Amino acid sequence: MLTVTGLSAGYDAIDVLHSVDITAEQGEITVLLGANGSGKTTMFKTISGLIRPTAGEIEFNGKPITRRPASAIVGAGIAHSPEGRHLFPKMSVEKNLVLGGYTRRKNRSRQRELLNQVFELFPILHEKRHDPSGSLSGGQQQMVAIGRALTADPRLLILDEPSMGLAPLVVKQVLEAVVEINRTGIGVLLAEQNATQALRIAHRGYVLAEGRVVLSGSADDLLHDSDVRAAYLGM
Amino acid sequence: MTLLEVRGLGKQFGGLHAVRDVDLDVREGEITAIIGPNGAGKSTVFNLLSGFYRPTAGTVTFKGRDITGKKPYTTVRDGIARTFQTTNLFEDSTVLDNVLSGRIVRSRSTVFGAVLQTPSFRREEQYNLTKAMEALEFAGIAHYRDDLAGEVPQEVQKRVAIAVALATEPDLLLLDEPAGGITEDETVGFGDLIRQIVARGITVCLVEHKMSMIMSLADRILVLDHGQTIAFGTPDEIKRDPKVIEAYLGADDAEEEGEE
Amino acid sequence: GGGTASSGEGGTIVIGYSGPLSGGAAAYGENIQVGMQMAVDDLNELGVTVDGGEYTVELNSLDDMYQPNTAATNAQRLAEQDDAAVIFVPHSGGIQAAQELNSGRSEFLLGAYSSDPAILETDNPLTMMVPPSFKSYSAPFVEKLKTDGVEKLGLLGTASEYGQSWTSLVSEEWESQDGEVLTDNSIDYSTVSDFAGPVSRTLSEEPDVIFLGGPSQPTALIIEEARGQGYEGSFLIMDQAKFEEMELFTDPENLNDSIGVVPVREYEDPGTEAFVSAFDELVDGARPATSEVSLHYQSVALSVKAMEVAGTIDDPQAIRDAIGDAAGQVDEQFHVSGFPTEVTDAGHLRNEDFQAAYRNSDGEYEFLPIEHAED
Amino acid sequence: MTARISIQHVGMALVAIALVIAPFALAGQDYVLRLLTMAATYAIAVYGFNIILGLTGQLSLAHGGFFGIGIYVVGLLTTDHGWSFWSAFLAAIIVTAVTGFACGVVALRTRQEYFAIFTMAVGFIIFLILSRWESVTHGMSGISGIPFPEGFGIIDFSEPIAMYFLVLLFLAGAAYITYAIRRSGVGRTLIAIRTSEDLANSIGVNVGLNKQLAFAASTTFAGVAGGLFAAVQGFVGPSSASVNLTFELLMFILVGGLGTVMGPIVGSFVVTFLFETFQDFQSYRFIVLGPVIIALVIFAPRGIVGYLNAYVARRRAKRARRQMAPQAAASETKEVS
Amino acid sequence: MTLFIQQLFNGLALGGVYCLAAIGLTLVFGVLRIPNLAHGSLYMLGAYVTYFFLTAVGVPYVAAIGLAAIVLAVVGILLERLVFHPLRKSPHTHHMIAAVGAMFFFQAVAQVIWGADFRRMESPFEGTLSIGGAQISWQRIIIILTAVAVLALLTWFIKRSIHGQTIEAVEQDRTGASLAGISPNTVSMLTFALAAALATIAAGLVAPINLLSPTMGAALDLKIFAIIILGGLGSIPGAIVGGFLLALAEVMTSTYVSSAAGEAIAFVVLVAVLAVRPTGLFAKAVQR
Ligand SMILES: Nc1ncnc2c1ncn2[C@@H]1O[C@H](COP(=O)(O)OP(=O)(O)OP(=O)(O)O)[C@@H](O)[C@H]1O
Ligand SMILES: Nc1ncnc2c1ncn2[C@@H]1O[C@H](COP(=O)(O)OP(=O)(O)OP(=O)(O)O)[C@@H](O)[C@H]1O
Ligand SMILES: [Mg+2]
Ligand SMILES: [Mg+2]
Repeated sequence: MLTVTGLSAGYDAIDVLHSVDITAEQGEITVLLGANGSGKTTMFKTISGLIRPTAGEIEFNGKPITRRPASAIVGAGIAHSPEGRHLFPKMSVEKNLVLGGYTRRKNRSRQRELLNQVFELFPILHEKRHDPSGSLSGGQQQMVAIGRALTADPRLLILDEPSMGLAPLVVKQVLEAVVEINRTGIGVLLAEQNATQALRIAHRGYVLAEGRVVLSGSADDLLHDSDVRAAYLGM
Repeated sequence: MTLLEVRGLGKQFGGLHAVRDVDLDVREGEITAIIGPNGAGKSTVFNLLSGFYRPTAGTVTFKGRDITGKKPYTTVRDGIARTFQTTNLFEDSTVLDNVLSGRIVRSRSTVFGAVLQTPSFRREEQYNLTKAMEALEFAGIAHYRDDLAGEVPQEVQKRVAIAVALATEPDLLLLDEPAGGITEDETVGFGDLIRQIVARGITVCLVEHKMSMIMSLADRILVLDHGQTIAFGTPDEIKRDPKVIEAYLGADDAEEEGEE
Repeated sequence: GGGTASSGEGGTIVIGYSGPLSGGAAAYGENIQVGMQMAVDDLNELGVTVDGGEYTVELNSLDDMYQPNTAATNAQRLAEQDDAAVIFVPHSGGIQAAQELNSGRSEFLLGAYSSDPAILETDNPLTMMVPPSFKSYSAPFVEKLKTDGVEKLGLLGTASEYGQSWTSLVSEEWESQDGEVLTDNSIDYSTVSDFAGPVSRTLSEEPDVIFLGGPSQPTALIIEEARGQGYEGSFLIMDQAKFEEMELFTDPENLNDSIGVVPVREYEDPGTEAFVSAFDELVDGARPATSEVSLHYQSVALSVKAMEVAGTIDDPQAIRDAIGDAAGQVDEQFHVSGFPTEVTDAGHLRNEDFQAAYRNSDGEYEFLPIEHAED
Repeated sequence: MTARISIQHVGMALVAIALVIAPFALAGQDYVLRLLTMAATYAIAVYGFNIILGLTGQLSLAHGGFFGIGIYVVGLLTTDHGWSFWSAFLAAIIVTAVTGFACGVVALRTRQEYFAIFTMAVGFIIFLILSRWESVTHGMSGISGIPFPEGFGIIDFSEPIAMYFLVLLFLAGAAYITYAIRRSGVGRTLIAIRTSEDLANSIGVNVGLNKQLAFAASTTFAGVAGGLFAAVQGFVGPSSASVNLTFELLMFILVGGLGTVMGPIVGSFVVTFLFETFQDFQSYRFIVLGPVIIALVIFAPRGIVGYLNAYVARRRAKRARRQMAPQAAASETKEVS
Repeated sequence: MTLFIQQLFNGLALGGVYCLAAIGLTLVFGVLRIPNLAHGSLYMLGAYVTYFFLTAVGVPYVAAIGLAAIVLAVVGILLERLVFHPLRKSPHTHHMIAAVGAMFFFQAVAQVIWGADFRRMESPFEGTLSIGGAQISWQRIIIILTAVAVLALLTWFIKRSIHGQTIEAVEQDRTGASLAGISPNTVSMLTFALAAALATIAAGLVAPINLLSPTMGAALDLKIFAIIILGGLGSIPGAIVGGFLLALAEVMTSTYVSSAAGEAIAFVVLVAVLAVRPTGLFAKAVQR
């Protein structure tokens, strides 16, 4: 459902991505691997409209979304839980989640349903729902960020290193949650440092290096590919 | 020998006990790790040790001297350096200048020395430069020295932060998630770096969620939950501690992480 | 810019002007500019001959935003780059800053439009003070309004340099005549958002006479506010505010029982009528001609006449020395509002028939003679 | 490293030469000399701005006020109290340093915009005091007849050119001090504070004390400039100390380049002459000048000198990476292919 | 007592004007981190445009204010698009200088169009009301009532309506807001439009009791900055409390102390408050 072709993008006229092609299929978990600085975050930012690409096309469900503003892309069904979280620190956890559903605000009952789903997924957030999100610990904030993306009721969920800064137990929960979310038919595009675990839950994977796709294939193949194991999984 | 002695440490934010009655002995030349679920109070403990927060209870003794509630600039002078959970650098300065900033606390030169270019001032500047380059080389990032710190890759930034801390010539280094956001592969490199730091005689305190790193590096582990100590011991002890498994590691994870 | 033509050849006479053309005092500065330009146009129509050469007069204006040091810089620029021998500056600070220059390196005759006597105290040999000194007003103003025994004077002047000097002058005069002076409620007319507060406070002490004045428009508004709050006493209005302008801003009835300076249109000089209607036409009736306009109109003509008399367009000292003689020779059309009949040694232009205007309770103006104070 | 020194040194030398020969190249133009002198005087105050804003990152809008204090100390002591210029000048330096330090105690408890507006209020209060405390300051009437500095031997400061070189001497001093600070640990301390106070704390910087010293240093520069300004002008009024002046100084430094060594000089001279040129537009001048200012900050945000420095620095970084990367790679234990 | 009542109403009316002007400033600061020194010029333009509709077009007073608010909203949007949007990644020093440039420009434009001299605007609400012996003009009562109504409406909008919430969201994290589907650009423009419209309402209300001049905004600028800093930057309740507080302090000080003290009091209060609470009265603490 998401097709990226020939995408180049970067910062201040310096390209970080060079003509990248990837696709994320409906209802699948697609994982993006790569060393630090290989361009995963840049890729996501470009897809969700935070960065303007210098070349290439992005299509979502057959419609071109290249160069549309970020706010419009959320409306089109792509939600992005970004690196660095970008919460509204002075607002309560609940308000953060409610604003996540800003583009779907008309459908009140669906919103309430989504909110409850998030609280089920991360019970601690329910406990802290009236606290300003800025006073939460790093890990708790990460949960809010994912939750906020979920309340946008997306067809495709982009998660940029959702396990960053999370306790192992929570990482497991989060990845389980990702599987859970995926099972409801939402496509997931995931970047993870924890490549082994990510590949275990994913259907398909890409390996980026210096802004180019160097390897791609089914998650299983990648997990057992010796090159990948050596270079990216530290085995 | 005990380098840092913490007794009954507590910090309250409004009604929330972020840290409560924590005792800890950090032995010289060892790596002490602090782990625990998110929001357990790990970063808060670091903030208390380095003087960024004032404790609401308890004492901190460093090298036999009471440093409870001292300002950060005195604790750094005393020999405690730290890095932040989210990397924090002077982004508009070059990598070299960042590390040179770490030398400030060890410098005695004044504006007047700088204006008059006194010999002692020049000698000191030269010495600082040597020290800074040494720290850069040690961290393996000397070739980035003239790049702006905000423009180098994440991993390099993390190394710069460590180099800056090293340049202050600490006896105790507090690292808050040094490998956060780093791939597993590069995490191994960070582990090596931390080992080398200890080999130079610097004691390290470490907060991390990467169990492979913690288990292979730490001499002793403190486990916090809800601001309180739930366990303290060697990695082997911690791995098997049912309370830790329940609160933090998760049942099968302990074994899995152990394999790697 | 113009050129310094040697005698007999003719060319351009540049008259310099540095005043506030932007910022809070821009209206004042622009008004003066208009008056000067009218003089320049009229002079050119009549023709100017100096030492046998025919000249066109040109006005060069620069904006100083009411800043003393900018005024000085402008004056130096006008003197050096445009060869202006006469330069007008209409604010005391700028005049004093220019006085630090005009007799040293850059020589120019300073047309000083400020009624502040301080500008003559510097003994500057190249200053020509245009308006009457405000010192002259206080005594006759007070005499007119203070009719019997102990009366109370409320102070509501503007907080400018000028307003403050006036305030102390009037207070002294009032007290010397055994009147009672109430609290000083001076405010900065240009920054206060609502005049009601200061007015209420002044009225609460029940004054019989209120001293006030700054730019005409806020002055009019304060008067209106006071009348609105029920004040029925008289007003003593400092020379910066002009009756003819205030009349347009508030119901003229509010102004009854006040003393101030004579409106330009009330003069009976030969050129008054023509000047007033010419100005009216020029600004489309948007505002009346006030004395800052008319006095500059006169003074530009006077300085050019002085050049003719002195036979030089570029020797400021000679021009200054010729002013006394020139005063008697200026074409009558330039006699508008108290054309100078005398020039003091210090350089003060004076008219012997100096008057104040009292607007009585029927709204009619009565005129009373005033003595010039010592410089 | 030698390359880094030489390129920037050449630039500085060129500016210095231009400043020294300018009055001779423009022989006979006293008006231009006056502009040069004023630009140089303002530039000294801008150096003060550079320390507190450019290096320490605190936007102090009281700067015009302290400039005014410098003016008034020299003006009042020389005229009303018969002091010599030089002793009054010394007094101005001491007064601005001390008041600056004292004011810093409170001001620096606030941060960022709060600090900016707080100091704006302080500047305005200074202005109110200078303009309303009649009995001491002469209020709005200002001070006239401020004498020229007493000369030495054949140097006579009533000659504009001598005055120019006197101001230039102080300007050179200000530039040199900035240069020395920038290249020393002190400069790194201040820049550390500018970038992140938390981080500065974590490397052992006493943030409070250093900010306060920097603030006092900056007000002292303003005092020096104000003292000279009084002597250059001869007459001064309170408007010389208005909040507007602060914004003019701010514009100078932004055009020149914030935090750079030569920025204050370049900015002060360029903007002064730009303003003067725009005089010809009369009442339309701000219709042109306003957008010009906006365009400058949009399209040249680092200022003239900042832009040149960044260019030089980038080239240097590239070279360092090229020269050193191979060795570094070889010494690393493991390399990802 | 009569004097006190008189001054109380004078203070409340002044406070209403200060609040309306200050809220826009604090909103713009909150959303865009811009200390908009050109805010006073928007207020000034608002007064002139109201004047234009009133005299040149001849629409009634209230409609003139409404129309002017719409025109100024557009001006505000243009200011955001052309000046501040290109500067969104620059430090606040740059914003301040750009704002000063804009202020120069607006003043010059007003001077060229309407001339530098003072103008006077008439209001249909004439006459006074006698309360406890004090004479309160209807215009002042209108100012107080309008201010209270507008402030209540605005507070409701920001705190309760989801569109108002988007303003707060953008205030706190622009990137986060765009990822939630909120367009920071739209919100920025909305904020500027709102701020300029509020300033226009303030100006339209106060103009009949004061005068119009191209520099009328400059005098206000310093005060409204004092107000929003006093209240805590970006805080709407702060701006409201600060506005009334300073206005009353100003009026009462000049009544019972001296008018010179009244002029300085705003800044003295500001300095005193910041010395004790460096982030103003209503700032919220957030973890580093
Ligand atoms: N704001 C920025 N300005 C300039 N360069 C940037 C910026 N952000 C990232 N870069 C550069 O772009 C490159 C790709 O970065 P990106 O964040 O996309 O990598 P990543 O694969 O997500 O890495 P990580 O695992 O560290 O998150 C890096 O070289 C980085 O230094
Ligand atoms: N300045 C503060 N104000 C209010 N609450 C705070 C503050 N700092 C921390 N807290 C609270 O204290 C608790 C501990 O936070 P801390 O940052 O120490 O957790 P942590 O163990 O470092 O977690 P993580 O692994 O997620 O970084 C959290 O609940 C947090 O919300
Ligand atoms: Mg990334
Ligand atoms: Mg933490």
